[in-house]
Amino acid sequence: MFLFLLLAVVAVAASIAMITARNSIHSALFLVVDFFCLAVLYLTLNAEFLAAVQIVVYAGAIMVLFLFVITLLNPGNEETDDRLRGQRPLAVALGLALLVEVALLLRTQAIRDRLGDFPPATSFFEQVQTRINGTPTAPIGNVQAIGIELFTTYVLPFEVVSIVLLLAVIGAVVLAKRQLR
Amino acid sequence: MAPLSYYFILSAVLFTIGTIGVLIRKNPLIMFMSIELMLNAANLSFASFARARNLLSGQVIAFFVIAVAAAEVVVGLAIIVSIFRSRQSVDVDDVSMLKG
Amino acid sequence: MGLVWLCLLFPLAGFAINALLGRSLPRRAHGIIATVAMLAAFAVAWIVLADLLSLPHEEQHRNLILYNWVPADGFNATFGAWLDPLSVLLLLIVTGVGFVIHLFAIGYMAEEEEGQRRFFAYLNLFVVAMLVLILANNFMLLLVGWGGVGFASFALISHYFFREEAADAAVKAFVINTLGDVGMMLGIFLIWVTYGAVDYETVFRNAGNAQTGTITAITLLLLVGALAKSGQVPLHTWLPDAMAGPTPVSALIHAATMVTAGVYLLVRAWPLYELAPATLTTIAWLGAFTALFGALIGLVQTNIKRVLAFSTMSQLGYMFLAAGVGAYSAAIFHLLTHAFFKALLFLAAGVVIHAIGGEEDLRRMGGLRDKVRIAWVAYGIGGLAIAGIPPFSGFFSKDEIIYSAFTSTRGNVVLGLIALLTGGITAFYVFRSFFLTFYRTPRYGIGHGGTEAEHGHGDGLHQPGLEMRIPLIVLSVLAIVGGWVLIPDAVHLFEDYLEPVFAYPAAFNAPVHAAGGATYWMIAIGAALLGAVGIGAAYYLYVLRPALAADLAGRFAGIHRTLFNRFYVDQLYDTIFVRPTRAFGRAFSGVFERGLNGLVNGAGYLVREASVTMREVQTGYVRNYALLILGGTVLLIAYVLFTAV
Amino acid sequence: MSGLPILSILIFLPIVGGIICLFLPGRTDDPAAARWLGLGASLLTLLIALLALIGFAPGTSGPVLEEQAPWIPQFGISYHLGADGLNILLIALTAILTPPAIIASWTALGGRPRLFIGLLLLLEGSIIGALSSLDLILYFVFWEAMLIPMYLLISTFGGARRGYAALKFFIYTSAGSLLMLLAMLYLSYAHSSREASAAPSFDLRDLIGTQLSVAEGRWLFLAFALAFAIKLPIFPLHSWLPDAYKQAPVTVLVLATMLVKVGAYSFLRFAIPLFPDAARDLMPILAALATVGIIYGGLVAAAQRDMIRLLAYSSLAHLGFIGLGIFALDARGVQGSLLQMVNHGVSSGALFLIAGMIAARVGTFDIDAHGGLARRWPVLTGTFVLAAFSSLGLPGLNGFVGEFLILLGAFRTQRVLACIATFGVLIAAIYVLRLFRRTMFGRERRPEANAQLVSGDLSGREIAALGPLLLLIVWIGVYPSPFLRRTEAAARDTVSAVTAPAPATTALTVGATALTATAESATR
Repeated sequence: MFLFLLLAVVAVAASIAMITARNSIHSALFLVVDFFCLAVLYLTLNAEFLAAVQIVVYAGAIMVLFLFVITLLNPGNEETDDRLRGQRPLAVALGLALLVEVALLLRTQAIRDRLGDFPPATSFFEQVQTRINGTPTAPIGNVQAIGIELFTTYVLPFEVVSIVLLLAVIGAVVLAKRQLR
Repeated sequence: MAPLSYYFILSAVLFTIGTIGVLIRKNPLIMFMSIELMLNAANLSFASFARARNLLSGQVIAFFVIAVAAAEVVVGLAIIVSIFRSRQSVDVDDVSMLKG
Repeated sequence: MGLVWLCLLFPLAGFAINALLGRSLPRRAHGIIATVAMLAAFAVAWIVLADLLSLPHEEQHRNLILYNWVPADGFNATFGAWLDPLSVLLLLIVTGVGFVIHLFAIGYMAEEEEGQRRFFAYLNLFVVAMLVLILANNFMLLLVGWGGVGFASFALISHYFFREEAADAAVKAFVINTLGDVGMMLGIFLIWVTYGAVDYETVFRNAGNAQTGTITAITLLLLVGALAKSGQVPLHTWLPDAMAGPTPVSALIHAATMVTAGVYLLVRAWPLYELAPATLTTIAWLGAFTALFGALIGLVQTNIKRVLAFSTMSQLGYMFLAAGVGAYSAAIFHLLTHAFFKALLFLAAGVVIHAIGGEEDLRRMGGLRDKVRIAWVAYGIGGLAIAGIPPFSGFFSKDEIIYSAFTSTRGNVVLGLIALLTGGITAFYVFRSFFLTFYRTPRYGIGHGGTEAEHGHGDGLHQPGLEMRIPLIVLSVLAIVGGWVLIPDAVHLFEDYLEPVFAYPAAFNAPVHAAGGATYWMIAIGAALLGAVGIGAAYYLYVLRPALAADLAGRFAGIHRTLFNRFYVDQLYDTIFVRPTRAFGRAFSGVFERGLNGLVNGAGYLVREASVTMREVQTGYVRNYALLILGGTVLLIAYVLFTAV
Repeated sequence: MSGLPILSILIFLPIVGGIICLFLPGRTDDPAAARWLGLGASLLTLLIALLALIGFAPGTSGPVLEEQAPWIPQFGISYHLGADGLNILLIALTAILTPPAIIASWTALGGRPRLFIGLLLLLEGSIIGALSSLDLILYFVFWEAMLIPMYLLISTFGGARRGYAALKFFIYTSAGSLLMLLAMLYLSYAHSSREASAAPSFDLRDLIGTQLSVAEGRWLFLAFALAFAIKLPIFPLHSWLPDAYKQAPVTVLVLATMLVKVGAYSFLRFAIPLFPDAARDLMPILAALATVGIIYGGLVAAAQRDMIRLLAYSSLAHLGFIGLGIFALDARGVQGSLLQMVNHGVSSGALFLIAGMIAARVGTFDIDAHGGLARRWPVLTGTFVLAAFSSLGLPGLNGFVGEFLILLGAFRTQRVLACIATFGVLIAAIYVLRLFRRTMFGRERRPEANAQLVSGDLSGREIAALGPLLLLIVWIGVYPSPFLRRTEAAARDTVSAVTAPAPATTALTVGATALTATAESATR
């Protein structure tokens, strides 16, 4: 519980800092903090593989890419006043309204009944193992379980994702290359 | 362990912050980062559900989200780079060719 | 009997040869082809007559069907011929007089540089249409002939289409005839609705099976067509204008074909008219009025062909009067004699016009008696015939009508007196034109075309060739003897011949008016005397004391002008029909069309304006769109929050 | 022959030909290949269409040459074609009119021959498709497909205001179709939800007889009628027509006359059989509007100075006649309308071509700009005479038979309207003769010599384009029974499905029938 609250406070603070920072390098670094917090939270949710991927892909690959682009473009500080009148207060107001609404939704009886709470960690493992191995006893790791799931139930989306990535690579190359004259 | 609704609240807060970030910033890079934050918030919900329902599907979806986010960032950044090349600016408000 | 189709086929072939192949033929050939076709048709017509007469009286009505023409669900019109003494008589007149006129036209048109092929092709077509009209065995086919005649007259009147007045006259003739067609069509629709058929056989046999009101409506509607075609008041205005065509065309229109169609229709549909006394009365009065009206206008016209045109109108008025008082055979008898003497008058006038180079104005003629002697003789014979001087043909036929107008159960003294009086006026104005043309000093200018050497007379006049003389001689003879087929108390050839027409359908008792007796001869002699007085007056005014004529015209200038302008009927129609129609067309096409267009375009304009306003929403700023998305999400969740849960 | 999918061939032969024509190799401005391909395809289509017409036995009532294949079976949409007395003449006529259109545009291809001829062929194919569809959705697809080539033809090859006219034409006519599509969907839904054990279907045959309340029937009928009435067009909805006709290339108008007739035909095929009660109740209103159109179109035509506008408004009047014949709900009237559709295609088609030929010689469509042309070009004048008098309904030519039957039918059921409409014949005489007299008659005014203009009388090619039309004008006038016999059964069935069994007109009908029988035996 303490761990969760700590991580939550850090994550929220970091994200607020990220969207308010003048300097984009700072923003990026605050986002990295966020990613780490979330990775730890994944661990508390027994999602070890996800946590690892979060660190490797997000904090590692994506953020590095961001930093590259930031340094490449060196945009400097953006002007503080907004051309679009009313954009900021409206955005904040609507965002808060969204938050309140979600909170209210969570408070409604129907959703609370449906939601329940976390089962004990052991039952999670047992369930997962039963689904995959047919027996609750044989021990199995999270990574192994996800691997089996990915290549059986989700094999088609998995392959599609690989194509998406390929296309992204091609797209990035096409977009970023200098126009040949 | 914190109750499930705490995770959701945290997810909602992060998502809201991300949303506000997209809306108030003009720097496309920071907007992008805010979008990444929103995706992460969603992922947190997925992972929570996976844990709560004793299913791996939530984690798998989160994995897919990460993969797609990576693709999106790659393309998005490429677009930003090429826009910057042609306009020498990274202010999104300078790009308004969709105006009716 | 089946040979009758050849009568149609020959002129049709003539038309087709001239129209389609004529370009490669020499100029003279066109007229010869057309004339030969007419001669062949005329010859066949005699065979048909012989066939018909070989049948017993009660069987002298044949319905020959060639093919099913318009078969529709519950409606059928065949292409067939209705042969009885009436149609065969008309067949003979049309082909016979038509042939003579064709022959005359060869000479008349010989010097025309262009348009000969067209002229003779249409001349043949005219005859074809008229024959279809005459021979039709049902009302719908009758309408084909009816319209075809209208078309051919349009084409012929506009022969000199480069003259504005000829073009206008042709259009006018066709439009007024189409107005008649409209009436005919409505009448035929009513016939079909009433009798369930449009063929003569069914309709006439069942004529009595309808209410009098319906029959009156039918007959009045058919009458509209007859009035238009025969140039009767109030649809007469096209007739004088139609003189813009070449003279043989005028002869053909006025003598043998077109205008007689109306009379033919009335007599053909006599079983219907017999059942509609109100219509008959209308016809009688219209006819009498037209007779007088045309004669009065004819008094002052200065164009020789126009004088003859108004005399045609007037003579057809007689025929209508006859039909109106139930003397159908008298109407047909006058139609026959009129065909002879009117054709003769027109052709004689044609010779004169031809001779002096196309001049038609009486004021610019004169003294031609010795120059074109044959025309003088022919015109004189025709004039005597139309004036009703015995023993010329007009005497018998006209007096038959006057007698019927006085004595028939449907006639009365007023009608009779009008007819009698008109006879006198007729004699006067016809001989007025005769004297103005042939007597006193020449007033024409010589030298309008034509070389002297060509004709060898040295006076610059075109002398008619043989092909023009023969028709004049033939018609002169016929104009004299043509009336002898029916001499009251002596010869009944004509009545006997036509008797089967009025004996069918048998349900009726044919209205036979056996003219004769003292009353008849008294009226006849009176009419003849009146005619003689007319001629004498004309001689006095135009030969002996020409100054007096001008003096009279000056003294009664108002009347003269009214007559000369044909009672201003044209102007009246122009004011009350033509101008408003044109104004409506303009108003519609200007105001209305623009208004409708404005409504349509206005709808488009509204949409565009709305979209111009709406597109302000599309700022082009990504963040604006994103904000809107967020707003939408908030609203959506709010909706879920407040309703669904 | 019976085994072949004749109708599909008729539809797709020109469409495929058109597509090939659009993508021919070689220089784009080289007309030879496109011309000959277009002519060949259209002549082949014509041949097949004529065989189909001849093979269609007179008196046949049901559809023949039927083809049915599932298309989107989930929604009951099928590829269902069929020919019967209602459409066989029109299909044949479409095929007949296309070769003259192509021949007449031989040298006037706007510099883009492939596009022009390709679009013409596509137009032909889609018109035949719309005419032969028996499935509502299939019909709708062809119905909308007709607009595309027409729009492109106007907007690419049209006159000065082509963009405006094309857009107006397109938006106006497709605005009506949208409601029709909605009505189709509603109808199909009503059919499948109300009839016990009914599968979803858009097949016309299934949908006929769907249970509808009075109000539903009326609204659906009006939705269909609006689309058809705009296309036809019926009086207040006609304002697209003069603009579109004026701006379109003249030779295209030959086929455009078919386009509008699909609207008239569709009343008979769809609106009336699908909603018989509503049709019976609302027809008098439509008949009145058609009558107004006859008189109004005629009067406006009489006030025009431009040949094409004059002819466009005369089309409005003619189409008013066609509409009146249909809306009178009388078998004679319907037969007359079907024949008049053919007549209008032939006569107005010929007149449009002739107007184009005159304009090619004098350089303008203004009827007051020239006169006395008859003297210079006798052959042109002769063809003009024939076409003009056919158009004004001269007895003995084709227009008369159609108009007579229409008015005859209308006289039985809508007497007052028929009487008014008959005067349309008179007005037709006025405006047609005005056109003819102003251009052909009168003092000759020579236009200035211009190398752009055609000189001389009609060429062999122009005669070849007009010849078939003129032949039909005479043929239908003199011997229309081959045409009438083929429409008789269909017209009777269509009308009797709407009206209660008609009482015998009078006792005389018996006699008339007997006479007809005699007449027939005599013919044999």
